[in-house]
Amino acid sequence: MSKMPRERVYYLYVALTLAAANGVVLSGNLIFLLLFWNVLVFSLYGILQVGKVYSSPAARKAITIIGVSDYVMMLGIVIFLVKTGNVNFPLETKVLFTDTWLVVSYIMILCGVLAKLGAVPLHTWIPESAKVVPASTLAFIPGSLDKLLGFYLLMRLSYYIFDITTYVPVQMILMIIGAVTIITMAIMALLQKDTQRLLAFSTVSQAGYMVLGVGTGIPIAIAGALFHMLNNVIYKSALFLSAGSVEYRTKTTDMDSLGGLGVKMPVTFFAFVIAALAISGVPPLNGFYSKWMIYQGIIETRGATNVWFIFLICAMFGSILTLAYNLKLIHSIFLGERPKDFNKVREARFEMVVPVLLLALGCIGFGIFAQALPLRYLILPSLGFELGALGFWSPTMATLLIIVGIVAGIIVYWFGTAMKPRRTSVFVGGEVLDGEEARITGPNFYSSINSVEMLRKTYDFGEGGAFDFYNYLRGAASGFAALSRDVIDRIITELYRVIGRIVTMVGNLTSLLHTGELYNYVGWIFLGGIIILLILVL
Amino acid sequence: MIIFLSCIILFLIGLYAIVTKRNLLKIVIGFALVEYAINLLFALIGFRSGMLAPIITQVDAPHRFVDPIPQALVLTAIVIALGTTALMLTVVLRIYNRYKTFDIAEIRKLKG
Amino acid sequence: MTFIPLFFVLPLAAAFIIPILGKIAKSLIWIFVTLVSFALFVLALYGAAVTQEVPMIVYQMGNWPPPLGIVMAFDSFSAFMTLVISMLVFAGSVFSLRYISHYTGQWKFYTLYMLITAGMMGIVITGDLFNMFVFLEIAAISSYALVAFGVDAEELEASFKYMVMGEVGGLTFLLAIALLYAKTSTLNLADISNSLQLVGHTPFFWLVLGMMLLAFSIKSAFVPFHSWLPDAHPAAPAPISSLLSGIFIKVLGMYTAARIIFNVFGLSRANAPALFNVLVGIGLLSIAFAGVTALSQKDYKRLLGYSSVSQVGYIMLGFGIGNYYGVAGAIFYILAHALAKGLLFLTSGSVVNATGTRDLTKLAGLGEKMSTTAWSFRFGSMSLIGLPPFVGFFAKWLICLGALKAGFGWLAVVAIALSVLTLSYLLKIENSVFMKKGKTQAAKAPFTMRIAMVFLVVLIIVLGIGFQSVIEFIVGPAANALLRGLEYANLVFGSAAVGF
Amino acid sequence: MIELYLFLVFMTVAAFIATEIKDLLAAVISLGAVGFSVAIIFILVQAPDLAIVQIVVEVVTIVIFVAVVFRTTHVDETIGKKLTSSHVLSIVGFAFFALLFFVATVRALQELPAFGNATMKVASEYIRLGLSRAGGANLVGDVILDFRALDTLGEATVLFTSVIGVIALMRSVGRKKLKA
Amino acid sequence: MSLIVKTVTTIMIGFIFIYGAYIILHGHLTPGGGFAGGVIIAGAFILKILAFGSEAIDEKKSEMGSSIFESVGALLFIGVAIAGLVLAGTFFLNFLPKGIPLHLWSAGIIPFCNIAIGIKVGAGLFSIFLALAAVKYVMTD
Repeated sequence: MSKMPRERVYYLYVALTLAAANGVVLSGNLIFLLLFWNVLVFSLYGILQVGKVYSSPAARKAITIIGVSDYVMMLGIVIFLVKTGNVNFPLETKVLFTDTWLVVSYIMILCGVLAKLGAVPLHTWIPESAKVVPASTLAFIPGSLDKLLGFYLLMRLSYYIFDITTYVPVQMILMIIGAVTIITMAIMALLQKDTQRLLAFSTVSQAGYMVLGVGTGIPIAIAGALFHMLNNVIYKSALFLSAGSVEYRTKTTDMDSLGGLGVKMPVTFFAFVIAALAISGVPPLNGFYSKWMIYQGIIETRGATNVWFIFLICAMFGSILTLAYNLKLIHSIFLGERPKDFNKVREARFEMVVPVLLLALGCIGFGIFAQALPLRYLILPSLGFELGALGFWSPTMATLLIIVGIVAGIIVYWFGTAMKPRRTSVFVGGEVLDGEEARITGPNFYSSINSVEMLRKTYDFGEGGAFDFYNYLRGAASGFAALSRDVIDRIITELYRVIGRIVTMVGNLTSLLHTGELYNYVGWIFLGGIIILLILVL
Repeated sequence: MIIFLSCIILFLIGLYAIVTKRNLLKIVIGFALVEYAINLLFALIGFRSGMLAPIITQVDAPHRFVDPIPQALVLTAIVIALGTTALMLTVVLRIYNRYKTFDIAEIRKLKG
Repeated sequence: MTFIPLFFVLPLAAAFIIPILGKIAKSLIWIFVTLVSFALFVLALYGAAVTQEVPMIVYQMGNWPPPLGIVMAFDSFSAFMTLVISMLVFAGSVFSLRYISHYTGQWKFYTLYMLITAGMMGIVITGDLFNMFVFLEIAAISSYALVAFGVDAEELEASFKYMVMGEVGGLTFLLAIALLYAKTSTLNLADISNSLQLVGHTPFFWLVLGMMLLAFSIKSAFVPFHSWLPDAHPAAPAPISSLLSGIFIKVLGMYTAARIIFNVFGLSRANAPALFNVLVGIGLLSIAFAGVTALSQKDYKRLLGYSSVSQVGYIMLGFGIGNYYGVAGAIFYILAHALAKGLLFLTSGSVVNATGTRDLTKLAGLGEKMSTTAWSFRFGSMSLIGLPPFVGFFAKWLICLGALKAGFGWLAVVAIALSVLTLSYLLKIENSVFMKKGKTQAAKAPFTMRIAMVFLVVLIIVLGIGFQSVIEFIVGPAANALLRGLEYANLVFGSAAVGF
Repeated sequence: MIELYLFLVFMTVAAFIATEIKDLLAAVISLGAVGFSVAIIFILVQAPDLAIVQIVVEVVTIVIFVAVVFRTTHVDETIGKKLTSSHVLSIVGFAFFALLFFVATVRALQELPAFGNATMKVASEYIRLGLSRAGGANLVGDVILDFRALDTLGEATVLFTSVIGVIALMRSVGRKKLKA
Repeated sequence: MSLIVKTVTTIMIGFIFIYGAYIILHGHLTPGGGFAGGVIIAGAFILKILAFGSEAIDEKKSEMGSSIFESVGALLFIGVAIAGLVLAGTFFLNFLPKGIPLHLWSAGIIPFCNIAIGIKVGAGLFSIFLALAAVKYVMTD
């Protein structure tokens, strides 16, 4: 951080963000919440401004998307206020969707929430900013804090103010958004070539699980979503920070040029692997447990909807995709051939390693003791309801089994030669090629997806910004701007200039009245006296 | 009432001097006149026909005095007037020293 | 409650001692004055604490009960005013150490400084009409002398004009006292209030009120009574400008007017709508006229002087609205404007001290060289404009709330729209003095000056953030003390010892 | 009380002369005439304390006035100079104000007790208690130094203030030369 | 000024002074008081300056003396008030015994107040006059 420009301003904004986030969580009233919510927009803008490279466009994009959705949200709150006459949180009775306007208001407020969470289609600011801001910022803002706040408001909105379990269409909307977010963003992540960008898409993809979980309306899934959010904070921070450590040592985030750092940075490697496995939902780590709860919730919705299995498939498939892109990450950063430039790379600095390691240990701990610790002490008390059954999974038992398996695997591995990349000389046309050139880099893992016609097109569209509403918005806005610049703006400018000139002229005139002649001044006093006497006495 | 009005007239004469006169000294004189007018009004207000000055000469005699309060107030007011007049004259003197004139119309470096 | 007379006895005694001290140990004077100001500050805090529990403390001078002797009637409004006065007096005395070292005759300055303090303190705690006049004259005469303290041509001229107009006001007040005495035959405010109830709203009643209003309008410089202020306030040394603009005009004009209208004459919007409409009109006129005039100024301090005229308009607006929120807003505005304008004048002093000029066209690029001054200026002007976390915002907000509650929606809109004027003239200073690139020679402000400015900045921020407590403990009770109206008399007589 | 009216008229005329006469010394002396007639009126309305103070203060005031006139100029050069239009305007404004004020006062004064019938609400208490509780035979002295002693402190302070002010303003140089 | 004026002044000053003192001391019994007496005493000094010119006195010393006297007078007055506070509990309390009515020794603190005011006013007015008399230095800058 120390080399970042405007470091002091950065911390100012961080403090402001934290303050506003506390304000959001502590306010007991939608209006106050909105106030702090808007402060967050500005502090986010400020934080994103402090980038690695020129980051203003990304920041502008973020503030536009979030800002616009905030205005939508504000409108929603106004509608809510008008319809119910109450904006305080602990409503005595929950609001039912009895009125179309209430549904509209719910969806409008949802817009703000989704933009914060980064769910499709309001997610585009996150990968955009991933290009330009440091890893720690990413880990802090879109990675954890915004998820937290978005999820908080989503929960408040869906179960404390409204009750979405009483109205299936809203539930469906949430679930569809969740499922679509999971799948599309995981695919996008799969095809990235930049670690930070990949992780950013991954973040968005994970948000889909939360939305999906909340959308089911089943207690266990909601608890799962909450747990997933907590887990997401842990492992996504670990991933971002270890990616940051790598960047700190190698000065690059491009996966093509990375590789083979596992030996050089063993602790980071370890933490990264743990976190990656956790996010992919490999038992017994925490990600698995929360996803498991969400799956269970989806299964339980089978009474309400006929298409529950689609969501289940989406969720599971998303999980597989997650594993896939994480393998790609692990391979491209830590395994494989090491470029020569990185032979002198050392383990990251102590103070960078420790938090990452702690977070990784957190992944393990929250996974193994999921029922005993986080669920019991954090999740369930905060939700305030009992879970019927905690599923068929006993993490502790499973862990023991898995450890046995792992030990067996290690023993096998130990005797093998897997520790080092196997080196064979590459012959092409009789010439021995340099290893460097023939190196297989991670990003090409899934390049075959690109060759599937439909998927490739989709991806191209995605990269080209076809799913990015911001672009459409900006197009419309710039059209309107052109109009307003030529017509409205000119009128206003002229008006402003004329008014300014008139005021200045009046000012000069009144200033001329102060002639410096005493008798004039005293005369004014008597003028005032005349007025007072006329009004009061006569 | 006519007696009271004469004080008001004196008051207005003082104000008239303050507004219309361009000579600094005349303005100060105007203030002195205004102060006299008010002091006089005070003294006249406290008067009771046929009563004596409020100074006790015999302990047991019936107390038939004019109102002592306005007199006390006028004493204070006179001193205050003296203080203001002295300060004002000092400023007038210094202004003459700086501007070499008593004409208020020429003493107008401050304007706008 | 023996601490009440200390409010003016302390500065008076200090003023009497300083001439002797000035001949023995010159270097001690500043420390002495600062200590006394700080003691006043502590005393005012104590007074504010005491008035939380007792609505009114009556101190009988010489143990004579109210209508006979002079009483000090110390209620929440007085406590509030003493607090604001002592804040500015303390800041000014700290500030003046290095500033006044450019002048000759420093002990005279400090003597007058203590006298003006004593006068203001006396005005706000006295419960006697004539005594109020006497203290008013003490404060006024010392301010005349202080305005001309530099004895340059402009300063003497400003002082003379100020003196002429101020004395017209003072003597009108005295004439009103005389007439009032003739009718009620008493001088105690509470007693007068009782007697006036028997008089009713007759021509006499309105004449006396009109004369007092004329006097106080001159003292607090509303348009069109304002013309002395832009001359006099800039002419004074900066700590004095800060004191004069910050609190002096409010004590001599606002406090007295509010006290007499609400508590003595017992008027409210309900029984005298015409009067309150006049107040609103005067307020609006002041805001607009002086605000516009300030835009065309080229002198740092003169611009601030016009700004003061404009800002007192808001206070009058609040009083004129006349409901709880309006009055509380006006009182809060007294505090906000005192802190902000005091601070702004101190920054002007700092700039003058460093550069020797206050011509806006000659000053440039001081933002980097004098960062404390520049930031103090920014905080002060943000508060004055009315940006949210600072005191100024909450004051304006209360006034607008009052206007809305009283059914004058347009008034709130106009009041807010007119803050654009404040913004533009303060930006003018900001642009030309602190932002513009330039090569004006300047050194950093001396330590004591920075301390004084930072003290006020901290107050602006802290009181702004803690506005709820300020309203609850200081401003609200003060507003209630005014809106109590004629209950004032009962309280004074009730709190005094009956019989003797 | 014919002499009272006489002095009132004399006073008014003297006041008018003081404002209008061209010779400043004469104006100051006319002012003195007003002051002394005020002092005599004080005696007529049974206020000997005031008369004494008025006379001595008048002497001092006139001495100060004369000192100023001697050190500056004897002639009021501004008399007879052409008035600017703004000055005329303010005079007209003042005339209107004076008229209004006069009318208002005439209406208001009718509510006051007539001359010679002071109400004396608090004052009668002073007269009753003065000798026994305050101790002074001079009731005015009792009032200013016991019942309303704070006023006297204030008055002394006003004088002190103006003395300090005069001394402060008579400094020949206000500012020290700035060190270059 | 002529010799006659000077001689008469020299004789009169003492009488004026005594008269002023009388007025001050009998302020609680007869018309007059601290203020009037103080002005008369100041008048004695002023008369001397008028008759002999301002060279007759050491201005620096007189100015210093008069301003110290003024402060002392004011402090005496406020001291009497504070004495009431300290000794009897109320500011400006007339705490001394009242003595026999209509005699010199009566009226508690009032004579002391008169004396304090007399000192203060006499010194104060004298310093005003001195300052104005010093105007010739000022005018020559």
